[in-house]
Amino acid sequence: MNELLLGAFGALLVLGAGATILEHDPYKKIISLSVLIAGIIPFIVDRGLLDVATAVALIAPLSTIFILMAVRRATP
Amino acid sequence: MEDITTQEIAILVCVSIGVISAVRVIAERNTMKKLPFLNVLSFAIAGSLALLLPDPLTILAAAAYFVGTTLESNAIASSYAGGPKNDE
Amino acid sequence: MPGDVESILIAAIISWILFVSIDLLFGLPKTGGVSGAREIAGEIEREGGSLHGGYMMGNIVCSPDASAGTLLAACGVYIAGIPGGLAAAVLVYVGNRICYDRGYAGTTGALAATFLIYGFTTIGFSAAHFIAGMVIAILTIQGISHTHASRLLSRLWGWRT
Amino acid sequence: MNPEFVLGLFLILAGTVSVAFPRRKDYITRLINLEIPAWGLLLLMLSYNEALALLTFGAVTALTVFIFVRVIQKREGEA
Repeated sequence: MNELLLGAFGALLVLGAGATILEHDPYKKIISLSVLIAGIIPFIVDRGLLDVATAVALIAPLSTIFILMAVRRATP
Repeated sequence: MEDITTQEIAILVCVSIGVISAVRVIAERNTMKKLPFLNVLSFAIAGSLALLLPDPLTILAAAAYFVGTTLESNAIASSYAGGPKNDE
Repeated sequence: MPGDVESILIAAIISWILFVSIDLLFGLPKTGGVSGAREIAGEIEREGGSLHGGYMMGNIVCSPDASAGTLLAACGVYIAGIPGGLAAAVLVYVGNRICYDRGYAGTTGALAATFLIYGFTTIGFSAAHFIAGMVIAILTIQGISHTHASRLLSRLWGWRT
Repeated sequence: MNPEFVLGLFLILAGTVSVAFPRRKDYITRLINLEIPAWGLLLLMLSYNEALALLTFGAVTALTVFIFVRVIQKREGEA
């Protein structure tokens, strides 16, 4: 991975983290969290850990759906 | 800029579109209209995953990432629209 | 043989035509499949867009359809040739079943794109061109202007019916 | 000092501060912010190439979130 790609994926990561911290609405926070995950997955693939990348990519939506259960209860 | 290979120019296109769509996801104020930009971002990331490391397992990882993020968007949209009770 | 930039643009146009025609053929703009897709369509219509194009954009967001099939088939052909494309079609079918969809549009798109892209690789294109082209094509549908894209898709849907 | 290490440290610091002092002081905001240091720790483990630790940590994070959600629902049901 050269420096340009590294900067791009790092920018996705920092943007997602900042937006997740700064948003107020829970739905917008979850959408920003998924931008953060989009920045993390390429780092795992670049290391060559493809099985880990598959497992993480399938587990991340599960935890989002668990959070959505709480959000739906809190904001009817 | 000496000779750029085809793989490098393709991954540059994918990554730059991903960064642009991420900025637009953050900048959009309407929650439902964020989701199409998020879809563009996941397309760009899935494409750049396949271009980053050409290996037979990479296609499994890219498909898993794409399906996962689509499922996440589906859950967010359905939950925002009022939960699965008025689905069908 | 054209250069890289021209090849990516040509591939973008080809994959745009491919996935839009397959989506129109399977009637994605007819109605929203899940309630989330209907909500997105309603939101796009409230901003001045068109309802049927909004349904199609909502369906693309909420389940892997022909556009996802085209992208993953391009990835599969880039990595492993024809068998990779067929594996991508199977994965798209599984993903469709996960997302409560029947899965015909995505699987058909993946199979059609596999053979089309393999055909184009024999005349000088690379499958990497098609990956970048597909990302550009989905950017023109979902990422530039929702209002104009939904009006365009609605006009195409009006021609089909 | 590879880039994964630096980015992971950044995520852990920013996420921990945001969990401790959230913008809106309710359960949901803290629960969503708690995901950020979890991903930062995953990135930190990635910089040491620990595949098994990554797999286990990813699975346990989802389980932890599920348990937190159940606890929050129980507390709000009582209140």
